[in-house]
Amino acid sequence: MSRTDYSDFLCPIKFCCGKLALETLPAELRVYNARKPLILFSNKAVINGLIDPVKQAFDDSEMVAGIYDGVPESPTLSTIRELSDIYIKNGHDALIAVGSGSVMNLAKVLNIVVSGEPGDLKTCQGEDKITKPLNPFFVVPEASATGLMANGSACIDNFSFTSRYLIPDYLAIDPRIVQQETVGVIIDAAMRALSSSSFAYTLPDTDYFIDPYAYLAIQTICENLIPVIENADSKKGFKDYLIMNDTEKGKMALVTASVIGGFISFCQPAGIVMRLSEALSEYCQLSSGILAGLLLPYGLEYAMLKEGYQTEKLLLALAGPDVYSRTPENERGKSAMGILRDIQDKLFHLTDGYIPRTLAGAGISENQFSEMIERMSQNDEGIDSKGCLSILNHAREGRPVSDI
Amino acid sequence: MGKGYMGKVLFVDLSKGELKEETIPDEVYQKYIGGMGLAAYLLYNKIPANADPLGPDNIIGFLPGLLTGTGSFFTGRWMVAAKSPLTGSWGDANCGGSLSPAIKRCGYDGIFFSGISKKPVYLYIDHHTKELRDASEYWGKDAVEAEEMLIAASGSKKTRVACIGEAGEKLSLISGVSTDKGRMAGRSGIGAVMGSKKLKAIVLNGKKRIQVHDKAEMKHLSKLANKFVKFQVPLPNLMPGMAGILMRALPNAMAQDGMLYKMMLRKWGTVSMNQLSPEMGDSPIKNWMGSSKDWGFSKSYSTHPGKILKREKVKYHCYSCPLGCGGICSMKGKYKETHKPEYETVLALGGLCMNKDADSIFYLNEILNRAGMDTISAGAAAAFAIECYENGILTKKDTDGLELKWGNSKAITQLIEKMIKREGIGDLLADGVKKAAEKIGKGAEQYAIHAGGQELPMHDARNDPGFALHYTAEPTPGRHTLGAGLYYEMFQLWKVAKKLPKVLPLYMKGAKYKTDNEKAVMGATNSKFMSVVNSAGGCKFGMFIGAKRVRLFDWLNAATGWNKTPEEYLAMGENIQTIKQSFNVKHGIEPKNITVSDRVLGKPFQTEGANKGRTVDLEPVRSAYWSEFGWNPETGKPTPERMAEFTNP
Amino acid sequence: MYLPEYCEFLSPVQIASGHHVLEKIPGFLKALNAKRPLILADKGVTAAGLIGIVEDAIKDNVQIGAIDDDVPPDSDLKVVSRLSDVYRKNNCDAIIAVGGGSVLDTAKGLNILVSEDADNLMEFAGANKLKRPLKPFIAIPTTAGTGSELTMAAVIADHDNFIKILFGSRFLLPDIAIIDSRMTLTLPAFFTAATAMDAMTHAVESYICLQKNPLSDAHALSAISLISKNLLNVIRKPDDQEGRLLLAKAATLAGMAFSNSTVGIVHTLGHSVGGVCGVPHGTCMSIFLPYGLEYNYHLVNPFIAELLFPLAGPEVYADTPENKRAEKTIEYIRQLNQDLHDATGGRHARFLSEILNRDGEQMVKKSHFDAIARISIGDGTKFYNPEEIDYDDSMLVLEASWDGRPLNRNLVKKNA
Amino acid sequence: MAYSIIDECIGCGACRTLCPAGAITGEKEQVHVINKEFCIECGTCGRICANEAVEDGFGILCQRVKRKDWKKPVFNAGLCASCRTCVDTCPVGCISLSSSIVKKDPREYPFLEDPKACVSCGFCEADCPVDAITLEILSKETQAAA
Repeated sequence: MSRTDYSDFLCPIKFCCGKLALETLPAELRVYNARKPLILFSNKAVINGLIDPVKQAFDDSEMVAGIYDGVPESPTLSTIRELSDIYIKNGHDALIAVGSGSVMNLAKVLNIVVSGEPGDLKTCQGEDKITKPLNPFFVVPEASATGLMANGSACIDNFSFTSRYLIPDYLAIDPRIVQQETVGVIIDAAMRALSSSSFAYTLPDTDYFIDPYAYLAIQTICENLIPVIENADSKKGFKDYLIMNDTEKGKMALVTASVIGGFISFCQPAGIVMRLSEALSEYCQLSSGILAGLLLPYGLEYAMLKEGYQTEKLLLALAGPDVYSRTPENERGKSAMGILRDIQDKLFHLTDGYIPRTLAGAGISENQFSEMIERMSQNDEGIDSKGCLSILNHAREGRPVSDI
Repeated sequence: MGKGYMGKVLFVDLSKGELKEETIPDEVYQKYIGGMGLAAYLLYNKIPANADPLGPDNIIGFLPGLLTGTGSFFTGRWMVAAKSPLTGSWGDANCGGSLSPAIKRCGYDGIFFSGISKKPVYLYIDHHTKELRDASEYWGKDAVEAEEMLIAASGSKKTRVACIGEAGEKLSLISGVSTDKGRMAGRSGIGAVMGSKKLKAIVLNGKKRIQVHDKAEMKHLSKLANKFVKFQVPLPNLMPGMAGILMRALPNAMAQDGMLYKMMLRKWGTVSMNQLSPEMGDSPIKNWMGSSKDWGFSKSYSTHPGKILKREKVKYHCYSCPLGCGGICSMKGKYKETHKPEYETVLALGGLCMNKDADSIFYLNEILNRAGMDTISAGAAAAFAIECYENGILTKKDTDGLELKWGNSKAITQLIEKMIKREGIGDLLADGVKKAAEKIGKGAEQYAIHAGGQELPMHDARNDPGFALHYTAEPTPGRHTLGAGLYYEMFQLWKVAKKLPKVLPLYMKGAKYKTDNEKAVMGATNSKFMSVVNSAGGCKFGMFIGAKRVRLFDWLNAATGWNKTPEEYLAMGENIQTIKQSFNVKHGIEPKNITVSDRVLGKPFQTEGANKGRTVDLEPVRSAYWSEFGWNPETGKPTPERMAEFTNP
Repeated sequence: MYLPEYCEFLSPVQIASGHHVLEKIPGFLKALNAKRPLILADKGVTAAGLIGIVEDAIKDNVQIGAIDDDVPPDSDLKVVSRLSDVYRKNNCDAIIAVGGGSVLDTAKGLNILVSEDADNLMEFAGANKLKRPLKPFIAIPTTAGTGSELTMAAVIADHDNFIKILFGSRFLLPDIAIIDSRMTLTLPAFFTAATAMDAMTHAVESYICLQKNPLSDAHALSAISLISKNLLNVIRKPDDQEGRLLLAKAATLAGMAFSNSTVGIVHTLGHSVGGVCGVPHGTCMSIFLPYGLEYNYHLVNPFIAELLFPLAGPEVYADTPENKRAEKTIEYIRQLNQDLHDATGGRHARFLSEILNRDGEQMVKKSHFDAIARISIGDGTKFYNPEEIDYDDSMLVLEASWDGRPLNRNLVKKNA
Repeated sequence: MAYSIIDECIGCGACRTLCPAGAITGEKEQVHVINKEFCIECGTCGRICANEAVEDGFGILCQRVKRKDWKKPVFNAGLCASCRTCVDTCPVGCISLSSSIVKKDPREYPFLEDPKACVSCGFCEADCPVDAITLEILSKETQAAA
């Protein structure tokens, strides 16, 4: 039974992006017969002015909403206890997480507790231990949200949970919340999404149901990442959210893409690039998303040679049907990799060298590579350490992988 | 996330001595709420059709309300239900005190007893154990004494007890269940059912927590209700009596706002009616044949509210009640204190028998509470005996030498003491006026004032025809707690549920006697609402404050997380009424045969007193009332399909 | 990429696709904690032996509550209430619907009755009347085209007073859609062509209509390329399992696309022709598809041009200059209809006059045009079509599609 | 969700004697066990345990609080509706009613009859329908006077 034989796919998220996305929250809650949501903000939300638009959206809907704007940077179990006490005492029946990834992560764990009982923290730990759907869980991400909120995993203190019931029911992307964000964070989120989507899109045996999501994520990132970064510092007064210029639209698109990327990273086992970049990020100050972007072309070339990943297909998503049709069939793979490296170059110039062109710029020595790969293979035997080493070396020299 | 209810009931088989828990699915609560509704649903299915009320097949249940212990006010009532030995129909009795939360803290929404125990037992439940224990040393003790001994034996002053006295043990059909040293669940003769099962008491001391859906909302609603309860204006002691005279004199009537009655309850309790009711014609006098003329201001003066208040040592609040209409009064003689007698007791032992002696009323109130006998039925039986004696049907020989004359308080006291001990004439009267009249014969039936066997309470239908409707059309006949014209005015349900008829602020008294369909709609709404109130553990006096001020439906939604509208709750009330009537049909009761004597309906009308010239045309309103529930207007029976809905698979 | 000011996308149905997926149903039922499913189908499905396959696949580790295949071609209120008694008598706790649009719509209506414990379906007519998830419901489509296993709507007819009642709610969606190639393996060539073109229309129209959104577009492009690559081979080699599976997946992708971005004039006219003359839905779709593109040409031709790539592939796309691509797309679709016409021995009609019923009579006559045009004005899909449609517009398109000549585009009133 | 005792327990038995629900069992110097079914989550064991060997329902270690710092109920008679909810909900029964709290008012109001027995669980404060009760560290004399 080959891979194409059986595939199982579910995307429970309802996407809603655009102007007045916040105003749809009350109506969407009513679909779930929820009448009293608890809205969580990070403790920095007040400064970023995230609270007023949300409050205003609920005031017009005569639906009572509880607001909690004190989620600390790295929440602990006692935050969960305090919040579950508020949730239960006030009879809340839905959770809305607004803003950064840490708020989303906390909300997921809180939802396990309030939909069941505190004891579930112990029994639902680990892989797919949650048996029934939880209370409604909505997310309103800001640009810095790494898209991981769309995957079905969460962790707090030393508890970690993975289940499809943790995936949010509703995703509202509203320009008033996406707003401004530092360039580094946007790139990190975009490149992480680009690598998870690229690997999913070029699978040796196509998963036709993930394809559209991956295609859209790759296409969005390629079209919007560079333009958004180019005029990211045009701090246009973000008062009038009804008339969105291209940058704001671009930012919204990027956030959508990063969420889709996060969701895809949940459906597909993490590709070799993702695992390498996670490990690498401990050795240098670059974030794992940026490192993933760096390694992506080399990882794909290696995967194409080793497992027959369809890299030529990637050109369609990266450059669109025109370029794809005009490029001869046998060069499509190479030119796709060229585009990826070209993006890396542009980022190098735009961030004045903060993002290096190649892995050499990340300042990691060679023996650190082997030590890292050694450590990785301990806790995960499936690692093809020879392949990893070759990818890292090629990435360091900026030389395309041509043989294994 | 809590739901307000515990989700479990306990079944005790007294023949086998086995205890078995049964979980109740959420759908049942969403249909029958709890308390009376849950009892009706379970007992309709579990008591076989021809069960002897005093036999092993009858099942008696003790149930808290759904809202008990959830942080709502006025919801501390508990319900005892069974097939009634007195009326042979659905029987239930309602009481306050602090037993209701105790049942819930044992983890149950109801404790049910079937079978018959060989020797006297009582059920003991605490946080760790639940078992039947030998009660032979308590059998024979009066209810207050037994309660004190059982609490002492349990070793914790937090233990709550409900028990029967001598009357229940001697299977008197007008006996009830006592708690908190004298709060009585007196009607339907439920005490006799406990006595027949050799069940002396239930002794509870659980510690489980009661969880609700939205605690903040519960507190918000309770604070709102408390604001209205605390609003009080100074009231002089004779004001109620004067108001009564004025109401009798005026040709028109004012729609009552419950706040006025609330203020009277807060100051005096129900005894505030002791002069008001007789003066305006609400109280039946001299076994229903007298009038306000025979029991004037001077005769009722000895029990006017101020007099009772002077004896009151301390106010008494039932569990979760901010109003506190009860009280503990001091007394001379053998017993030093008693629960403040209620208006019903003072009139049943006073005006009904023309007995002016307040001390005898206090003394009788205490011995009846200790015996576990219903004070209303006892007073009615005494009045019945006096009238029989007056008309020569009972001679001195029959009454073991007692001079049963109107107002002879010494003879009345001794008669009631004999009833408690079932001695001589007492044994004859201890099963209620209907059974007594059947035994005596010689035309005594005309003096036995009851509905379906249940002695009528102290509210005269000739003054408020609503009472006649609810005495005869309800599945539990002869009750003043389910509805009346006055109750509809005070509930003010039209302020929360649309499409309900509104009441004019001022209307001619004659309008009360018209038999238009609106009366039936109001009556049906009262019954539906009270079915919901009795299922939620609610107290009628709290509901009188007004539906917009004491928000029972909002409390129910906040406690359970449901989102039902008032209309949906009234529909659930209709459902509960229908299952009680189905119970009656299943047990062979003919609703159309439940009537009251013509004397109560003013046929012929009285020639003097407040209700002069008043007659009540009952039939048209009653059949319209029945069709409001979709029952057959002639027979008052629900359709077989409707009844089939209640049989659980 | 086209990014509108505001857009929504939702398709929360678990898709289990492959060649041997039916065997996994017991596992899915256990996950939904259901034990006694009611299997629903129609006469055609049992005749094709599909029920037998489903039954064998699950009967040894699932207790089948009941099997009922008495579902008429278009679902009916009375049938739904009859089925609710069957469901309750056999105390089933889940529904498995095997069949096309009408079986799935019937199953959705049935699920409302049994989950809400109601007996009058009318209480739930309209949009968003349902307040909570319904009982477990697994859909097994047997036509690779209608995509109704992914729509949040169900249309149930009330034959007594000749009206169609619409039910709309996300809770009508099945929990799981099973795409098993065996279900369409034996679908005859003529039906395969018609249902595949139905799916193609869903994808194409969702790409050009008013609620166009990025995710629907991505799904539409995948669907179109899958259909155009595989349809003709499957018609020529019906037992090609891989091809059947890809066509079925394409139909599901098209369903995901159009249930979020809705369809336009092709469906407006298609529904009316189906209603008036009883022509199968797929046939109407394939005939009106080119006309729909021509009718909206002046407003959406850049999007039509983009469709050439998934339709014709990179070579044709590269050879056709940019300003000619839109025409080429329309021409390509006409050519596809022509090839299907030849491959099915003439049964696949290219234009209205060619539609024949089983015994060879013409099903659509010019005399029907007036009724068709009047009904089409009342069809809901009209509002999502880029260009407005009125009585004369419908007549214009009907006239053109009578004998297959291309629509004269400058006759189209341009007022949107 | 019930509390639980972890291995750091040295079996001193303080929690066993104080637990109002009698839910804790164990021998001297043995690790004690909380019976999930009886635990009413009053937190007493967490407050009294000297070496913090008790976890609450969330798996968070409870902090020890010296008994003299245990917060106990203070009743505001002005707000109180004398509805007896606190008397009923108190797991140790240390709240009683008295009619001599408010002068010339025959109504009974709650008071802390037995301060030493109070385990500072806060049920009275949580359950009071009109928020008339607040938990505070009682000063020496109020503790003695009650």
